[in-house]
Amino acid sequence: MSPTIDSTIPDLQVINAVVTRSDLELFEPVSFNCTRGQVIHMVGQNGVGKTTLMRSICGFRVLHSGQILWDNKDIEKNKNFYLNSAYLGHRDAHSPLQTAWESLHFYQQLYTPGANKGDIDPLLNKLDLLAQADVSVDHLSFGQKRKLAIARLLLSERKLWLLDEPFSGVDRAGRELIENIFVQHISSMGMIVLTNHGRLQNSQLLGCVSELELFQHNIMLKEL
Amino acid sequence: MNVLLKFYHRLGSPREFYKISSALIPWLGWTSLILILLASYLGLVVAPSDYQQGDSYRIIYVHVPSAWLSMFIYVVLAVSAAIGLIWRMKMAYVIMICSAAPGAWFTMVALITGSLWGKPMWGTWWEWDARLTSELLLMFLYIGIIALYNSFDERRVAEKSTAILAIVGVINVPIIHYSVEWWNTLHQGSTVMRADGPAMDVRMLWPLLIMAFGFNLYYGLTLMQRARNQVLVQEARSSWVQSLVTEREQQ
Amino acid sequence: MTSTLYRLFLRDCKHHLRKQSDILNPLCFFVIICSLFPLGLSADRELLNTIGGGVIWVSVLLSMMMGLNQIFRDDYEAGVLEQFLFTHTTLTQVALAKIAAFWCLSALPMIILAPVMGTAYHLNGDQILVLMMGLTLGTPTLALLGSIGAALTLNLKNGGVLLAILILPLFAPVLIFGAGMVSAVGMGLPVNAQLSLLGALMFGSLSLAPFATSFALKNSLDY
Amino acid sequence: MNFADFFAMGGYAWYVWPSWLLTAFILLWNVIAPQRKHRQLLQQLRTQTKREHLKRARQSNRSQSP
Repeated sequence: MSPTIDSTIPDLQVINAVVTRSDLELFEPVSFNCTRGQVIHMVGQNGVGKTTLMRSICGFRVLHSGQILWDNKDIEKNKNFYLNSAYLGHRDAHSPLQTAWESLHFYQQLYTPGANKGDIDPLLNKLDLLAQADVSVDHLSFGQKRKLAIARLLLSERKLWLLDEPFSGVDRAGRELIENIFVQHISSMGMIVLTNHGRLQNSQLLGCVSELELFQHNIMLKEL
Repeated sequence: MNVLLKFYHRLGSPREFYKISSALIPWLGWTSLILILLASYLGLVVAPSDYQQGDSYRIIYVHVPSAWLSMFIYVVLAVSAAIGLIWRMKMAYVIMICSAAPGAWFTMVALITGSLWGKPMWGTWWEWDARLTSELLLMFLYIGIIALYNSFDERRVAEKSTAILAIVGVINVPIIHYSVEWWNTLHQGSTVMRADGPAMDVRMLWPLLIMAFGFNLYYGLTLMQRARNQVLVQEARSSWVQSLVTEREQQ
Repeated sequence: MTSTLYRLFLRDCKHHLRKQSDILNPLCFFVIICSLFPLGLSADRELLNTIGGGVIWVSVLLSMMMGLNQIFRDDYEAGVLEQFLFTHTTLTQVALAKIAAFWCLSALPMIILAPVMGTAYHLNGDQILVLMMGLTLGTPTLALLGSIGAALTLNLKNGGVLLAILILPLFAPVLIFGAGMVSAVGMGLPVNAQLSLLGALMFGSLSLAPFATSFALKNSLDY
Repeated sequence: MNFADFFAMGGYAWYVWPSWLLTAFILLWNVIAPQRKHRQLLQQLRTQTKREHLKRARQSNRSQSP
C-alpha cells in the first residue's frame, strides 16, 4: 500500500496504538506508516476515537499501548518531531482578542523569529481572507476561522501536517482552495494525516491517499 | 538488597499488590488492635494524673498520635506522588489517593480532640495555638487534594494533577508550620502544652509512644484496605480480576 | 531567547488591556472589600489602625484570586496553548510571561492604590510605606503559587471555587509576614525579619513554581 | 481502684471520654467501611462476569446455529 520506505527520509510510524477513554479501549490496535508525499485519511464512525488518536499522535495524550515513532525514535520529548510537524485541532488556535493579521504575525514571529511582515498579506490573499485582515478573530465566521488556521499551517512550513477535520464549516469554494493547498504541500514532499467526514474531491490528491479504518473495540467481538 | 528491590517491583504490579495486601491486612489488623488497646489501658489507668492538669491531660494519648500521623501521612502521600510522577508507577498513584482519606480523618480527630483538650486548659473551645492552627491549614490541604482528585472525569489526568498539588503542598507544609509558629509567639507568647515535651514522667511517655506506633500500623491497615479496593475498581476489566472473582466463588 | 519571553509578555499585556474587565473587576473588588470592613465593624480610629494591615492584605489576596482564574483560560480555550508545544518556546516561558503580565496589570495597580486604602484605615506614614514594600515583595509569590493552581484547575468546570480551596492555605505564610509587618511598625518594632522572609519566599517560588505550572499546563492539555 | 473515680476522670470526664470515644469510632469506621466496600466490590464484579459469560454464550451459539 505505501510506496517503498526510504530509511533516510524521516517518516511517521504508528505501531498497534490503542487509546482509552476512562479506562475503556476505544478501537482495535491501529498501525500505519506515513512517508513523503502521502496522505493518510482516517475514517470511522463518530465517537470511535479519531480525535483522541490524533491528539495521541501529537503527544498530548499518552497511548494506552503501542508506539508512535518519528525517525524511528519515540515522539515523547522528541523536539525534532515537534519542530517538523504542525497540528490543527477542533480549536483553531487564534485568540479572539487579536485581529486576523495580528494573529498570523504572532505565529510568524513564533515559528521563524526573523521573518519579515511583508508576506502575511499575500498569504491572506491566497486564502481570500485579505478583506478580513483587520477584523478581530471574534467576528470571523466559522469557515473563515478554519481558513485562517490553514494559513497558520502554511506559515509554519512544516513537513508533517496533522489535521482534525480541516474542512468543517468551510464552503465549497474554500474546500477546493484548501485541497489545492494540500496538493501543493504533498508535491513538495510533505505528509498529511487528516480525519474528515466525507470524501476528498481533488483527483490529484486522491492519487496519493491511503484510507485508514478505525474499528470500534468490542469485547464480545474480541472473543469470537 | 535485591530482595527489597524485588519486593518493590512485586508491589508495582496490581495483581501482586492485591495478594500482598490481602495477606498483610489480618496481621496489621491484630497487631495494631493489641497495641492500641495496650496503650489505652496504660494511658487511662496506669499513668499518674498530671499535678497541674489533673486527668484532662489523658487526651494527649489520642490527640498527639493523630497529629503526628496526619503529618506523616501527608509526607507518604507526597512521596508516592513523586514516585508516581517520576517513574510513572500506577500503584504509587493508588497509594497517594488512598492515603488522602485517612489523612483527612486523622487531621479532623487531631483538631476535635485538640479543642476538647483546650476547653479545660485554656477555657475556650478553639484557641489559635500554633499547633492547632497549622493542623487546621493541613486539613485544608487534604481537602484540596481530595476535591481536586474528584473533580476530573479522566482518572489518568486526575492522578497527575493531584500529584503536582501534593508535591507543592509538601514543600509548603514546613513553611506554613514555622510561619504560624512565629506568628503565634509574636502575638501571645508561647502556651507550651507542658505535658507535651519529652521531659514527661516515663510512665506518661510510654503509652504515648506505643499508641503512636499502634496508630502507624493502623494507618498501614486502612491504607492496604482502601488500596485493595482501588485496585479492584481500576483493574475490573483485566483478566486476573475476573479469574479471581470466579475462583473465589468456588471456595 | 529572552526576546520571545519579552514578546509573549507584551502580547499578554495587550490582551489584558484589550479586555478591560480582566483588570478593572479585581481592582474594584479590592476597593469594595476594603471599604466594607469599617461598615461591619466600627469607624473607631484605633480599631481601624490595628486591623488595617490585615484587611488590606486579605483583600489583595482575594482580588488576586479572582484574576488568577483567567490568566491561562483565554489561550487554553482558543487552543493557542497547545500550539506552543510545536515551537521553540517552552511552556515554562509561556507561564512566566503570563504571570509577569498578570502581576503588572493586577497586583501593581493594587500596590499603587494601597496608600489610599491605608489612609482610609488611618495607617500612619511608616505603616503605609511598609505595607507597600510588603505588597511589592509578597504579591509575586501569590501570583506564582496561584498560577500553579490556575494551571491545575484549567480544564475543570468548577475551576474558580476549587482554585481558592487549593491555593489559599499556601498563601498563609505570605499573609502572616505581610500583615505582621504593618502591625509591627505600628508598635515600633523592626520589620527587617519579615521583609527578608518575604523576599526568600518570593525567590523560592520564582525558581520552583514555573516548572510546576508548565507541568500542570502540559497535563491539562491531555483531554 | 473503683470505677466511679475512674469514670469521673478527676472531674474532666466530659472532655476525656468524648475525645476517646470519637477516636475509637473513627478508627472503627475506617476499618469497617473499606471491608464492606471490598465485599460489595467482589459481589458486583461477580455479577458482571456472570452476565458477560451469559451474553457471550448466547452470542456464540447464535452465530453457530444459522
